[in-house]
Amino acid sequence: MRDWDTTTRNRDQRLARAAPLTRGKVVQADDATALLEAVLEPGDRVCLEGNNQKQADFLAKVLAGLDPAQVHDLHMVQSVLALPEHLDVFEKGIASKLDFSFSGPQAGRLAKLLAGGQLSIGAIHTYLELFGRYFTDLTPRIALVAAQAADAAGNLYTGPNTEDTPVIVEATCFKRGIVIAQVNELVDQVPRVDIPGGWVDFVIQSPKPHYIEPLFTRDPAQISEIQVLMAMMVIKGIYAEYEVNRLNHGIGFDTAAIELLLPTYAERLGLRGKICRHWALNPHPALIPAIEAGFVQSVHSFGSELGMEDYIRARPDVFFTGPDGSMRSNRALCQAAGHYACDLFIGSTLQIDLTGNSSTATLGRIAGFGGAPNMGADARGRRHASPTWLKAGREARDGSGLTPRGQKLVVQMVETFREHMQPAFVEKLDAWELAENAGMDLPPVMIYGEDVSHIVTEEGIANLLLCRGEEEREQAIRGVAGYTPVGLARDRRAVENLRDRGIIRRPEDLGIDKREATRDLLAARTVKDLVRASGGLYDPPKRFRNW
Amino acid sequence: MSSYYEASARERLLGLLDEGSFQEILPPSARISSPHLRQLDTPAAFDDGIIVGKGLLDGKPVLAAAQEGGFMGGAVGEVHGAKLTGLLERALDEKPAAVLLLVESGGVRLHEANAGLIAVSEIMRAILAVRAAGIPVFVLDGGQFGCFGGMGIASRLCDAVVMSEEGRLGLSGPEVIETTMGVEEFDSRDRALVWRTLGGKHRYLLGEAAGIVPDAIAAFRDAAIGLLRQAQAPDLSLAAMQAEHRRLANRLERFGQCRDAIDIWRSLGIEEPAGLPLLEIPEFVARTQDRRA
Amino acid sequence: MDANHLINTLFPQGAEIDFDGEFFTGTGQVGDKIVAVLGTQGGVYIGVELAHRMAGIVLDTVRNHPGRPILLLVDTKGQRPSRRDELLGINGYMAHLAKCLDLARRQGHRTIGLVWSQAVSGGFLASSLLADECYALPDAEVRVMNLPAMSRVTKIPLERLEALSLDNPVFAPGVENYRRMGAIRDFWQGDLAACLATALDSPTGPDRRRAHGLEREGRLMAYKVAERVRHDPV
Amino acid sequence: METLVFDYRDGKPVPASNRPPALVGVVGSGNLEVLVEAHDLSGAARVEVVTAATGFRPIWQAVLDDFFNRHAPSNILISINDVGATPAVVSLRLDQAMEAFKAGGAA
Repeated sequence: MRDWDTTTRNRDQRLARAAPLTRGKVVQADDATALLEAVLEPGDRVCLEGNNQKQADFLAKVLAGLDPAQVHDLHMVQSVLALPEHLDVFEKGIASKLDFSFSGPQAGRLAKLLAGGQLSIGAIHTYLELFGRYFTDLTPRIALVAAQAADAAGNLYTGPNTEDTPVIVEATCFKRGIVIAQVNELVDQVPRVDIPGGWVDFVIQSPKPHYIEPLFTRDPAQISEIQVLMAMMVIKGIYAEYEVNRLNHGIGFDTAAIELLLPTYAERLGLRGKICRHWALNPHPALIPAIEAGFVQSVHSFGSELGMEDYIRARPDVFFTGPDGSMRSNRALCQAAGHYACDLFIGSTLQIDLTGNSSTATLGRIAGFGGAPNMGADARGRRHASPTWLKAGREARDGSGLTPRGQKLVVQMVETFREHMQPAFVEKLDAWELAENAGMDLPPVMIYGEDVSHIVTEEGIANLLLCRGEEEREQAIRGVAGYTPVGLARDRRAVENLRDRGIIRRPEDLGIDKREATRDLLAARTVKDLVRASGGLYDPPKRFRNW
Repeated sequence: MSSYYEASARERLLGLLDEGSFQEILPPSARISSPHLRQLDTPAAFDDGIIVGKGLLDGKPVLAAAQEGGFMGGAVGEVHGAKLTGLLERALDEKPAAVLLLVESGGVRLHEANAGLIAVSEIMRAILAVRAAGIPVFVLDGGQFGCFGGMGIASRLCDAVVMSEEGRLGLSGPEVIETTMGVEEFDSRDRALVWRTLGGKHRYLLGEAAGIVPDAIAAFRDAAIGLLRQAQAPDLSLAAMQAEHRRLANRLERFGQCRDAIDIWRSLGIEEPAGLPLLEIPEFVARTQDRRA
Repeated sequence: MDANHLINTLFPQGAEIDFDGEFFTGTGQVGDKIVAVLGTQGGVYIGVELAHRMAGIVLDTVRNHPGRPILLLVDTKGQRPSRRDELLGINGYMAHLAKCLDLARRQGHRTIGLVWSQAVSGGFLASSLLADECYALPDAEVRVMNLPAMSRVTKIPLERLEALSLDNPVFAPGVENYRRMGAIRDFWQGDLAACLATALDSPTGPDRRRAHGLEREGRLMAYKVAERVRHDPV
Repeated sequence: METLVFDYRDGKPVPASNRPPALVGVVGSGNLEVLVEAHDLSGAARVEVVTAATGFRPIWQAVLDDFFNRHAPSNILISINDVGATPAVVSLRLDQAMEAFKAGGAA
């Protein structure tokens, strides 16, 4: 007769091996190595919680310190590679296969390890795809997660950075895997239960609180007058015209400038209450002035942001907070909101080609995707309508005879040249060469041109929705590509024609006086201004202070 | 309100002096720039990063100089230093009501390190000569790069230093200390630590800065006018030096064991010292009244 | 040369010097003159305590021995790079030392600096460079920063700096560079006692270093630029 | 470092050719200083660029062509010290410098 509970019995064997190390669910930090040795088996699929911000750093160190003779050929399935230990496990021969989403800080080293044959990559996913695979064919056997606090029963309080924890634990626990949590503190009663104790097998108090990266703090002092100009164009030429109310912003200085112009420039245009009311967004400190000015009605977040805790607690009408007052931020749900519920995504990129494909890939680095491709893609499964979505859909289909439907606004916002005179517009993305060097199936395109609705540069806005045909689209892109080789190679007459038709719009076409584009227009020019705007509730990390 | 911190040296100077009164000496069009930078394939500036000239403050004639931190961190090279020394010596001839130094400098410019070091020494001698001639020299320090190295010493040779909280004043910059002594000695990325060690508020409480103002050109102007109205002939007598000597001895005795600025503020008897960095300037001044070293 | 040997050589008629670790002070006899001596050895870092102590010696000399010449024999690798010194306002202590030396000068004390071992950056600024004149032994070292460190900070290739420094005195370490640029009045060699006696008898005046830098073709701009700023009509 | 010189003819005279020079910008990373001076060039205009970023002459040419299409000044010398500013920043500074020059020199 076929055995239907091999995973359960295997789980029981692992737990039995670990039993001597624990009374109840609590394991001492000193026994963490022994615990992992007891529960891990070669070839296991392991999820080591690596988020954008919160890191299971203690468990990462312990895992990376294991003896590869005992534990080897692990298959790591985790969304972010942030810490050196996330790659040490491959270098030491503890793990050999990897499925992931984003590897920003470790991208260069990852490329080297791959080239050296020290790991194989299953696939590079977006967050939602990887989470989806947790529930299909990449379910973790062992999950190593991080939380703020636990009680003796194993109930976890994640703290405001909930991030991936619920998804990882749910996938692991309900497929008879083992969940181990590192926590900053053991308490009698957790402030709220983010993960029920019944889903957690072991908790370890880590010697140091887990590391959190302040990833979404942009110092307004570094916003340039060019970025102010571009933000003015976005507000007047896109947000106002499409009445954008449900949106997601990227994390760059360009979009921070938009956030900081809402209480000043957008207010002057009479747009309060008309745009930017609902956000899928990490709690950006740069959004504080807009919240205080009454622009923002709700913000749901992928994760929290260091220093924003007290401010969030004091603004429960805006943020999603628990009965304890702190934020809950579930990345999977916010990604779903970003993809399906938002009418607009706007973000920056490194390179855009002539069809509007954009990529942040650079040679020698395998950085992955994170969530941007899901945010920055038309949700073709969407059915509910909104004025923004309908208008974009009309513009894209008008006169084409296609079945009417709506479309998401996907805006790419770039200066034509980056630092060191690197052009943002190119004939061919570096992604092609990277794909070839790294043996990828496809070039790592972040946002496909067919999804892009607008490109904004300091030279103007190109509305790709209105373009008819490849030729027109190419000239529209060249027409805002400034003095880059791509821009200089424009057909001047075609571009002027596009301008006459409103497909390309310069600042002056939008009624924007460039001389007005100064930093004085920013609602906050320093991090301290943000603290002031928050009424002293925002407590920025020390690296962002100059007081 | 126009930020002093964000403004260029030229904007600061024009905003500080009475409107329309500033006359520049050796302006950019004179093209007196550094020959040494060119030789090292490094871009030069037409004014070598310092603007010098004369103007009026509160209707009184002053000589003024402003260092541009955006150009090589305001560092002193041969020409830059000679312009400042020349201006100070001009004061000996013109006898203005005061000399104003809008400092912003990382110290000596390494590309011309020897010329820069000697130039700072000449600036120091010239400052003391001007003061000995009865002309006060006032320093304003609120730029992004702070005031370090030789200019940090030179600033303290003057009659008074006015700072904003954002301004910094010291000798070795945090990056230099971190590089030579290690990150345990001074973590230059810990900006809160950097500012409470070197920033305007601590300098004010320590008595290194005579005044502290909010970050606005107008606030610096008001402070400079205040100094000018109350100005007395500089006192460089033995008695004055002995008084300063006792004051500095006292500082070593009282605070020599302190590990952090907050310890010093606590020993000054200031309540909730850890909260000082968050206070706006008027509130800060009120809270620390009569508590300064 | 160590400090003892130096003092014996400078003061064959005798000197009374108290050594306290790296710091020393006392007097020496030159002809019929008594000279106050103030110095350090071992290439010390100058921190707040040392700067304060040196300033105290200068003040004592001014108060108790009007007109007595002061000889600075400071051997320093620069200001002490520490958080504590910055916390206490080391630049203020350095400035105080400078002001005291300037006071002595104005009160008629000859002040003479002799770089006999090494002089670096801020330590040099607040001591010997503030004297009426600064002299050096030919094998002494003067610098702001060595070339490898300078190359790292400025991102200019070391080979480039080394090549340029062969005939350009403007940035490379070296006592001869400082002589050419006017900061070192002269080298003392041979009979150091005679050198000291001559220096003590030479006339003093305003800061002439720029003029010397021009004459010696080490600093071609400083003199002219300062003169123009001082005298150009506006 | 590279020095580039551009000459333009057929500009319009800028009123009152004895205006004081105007300077805007700072010689810092990603930035530049632009000095505008009245200069008798027999009706021509000249731009002298010293730049730390080498190999961008065609881009300078295009940026300056557009600038002259906008302003068409004559008898003017424009001197630039550049530390790798992007064309957007260069165009902005050029416009600011012309404005300051026409306003009488103050930056």
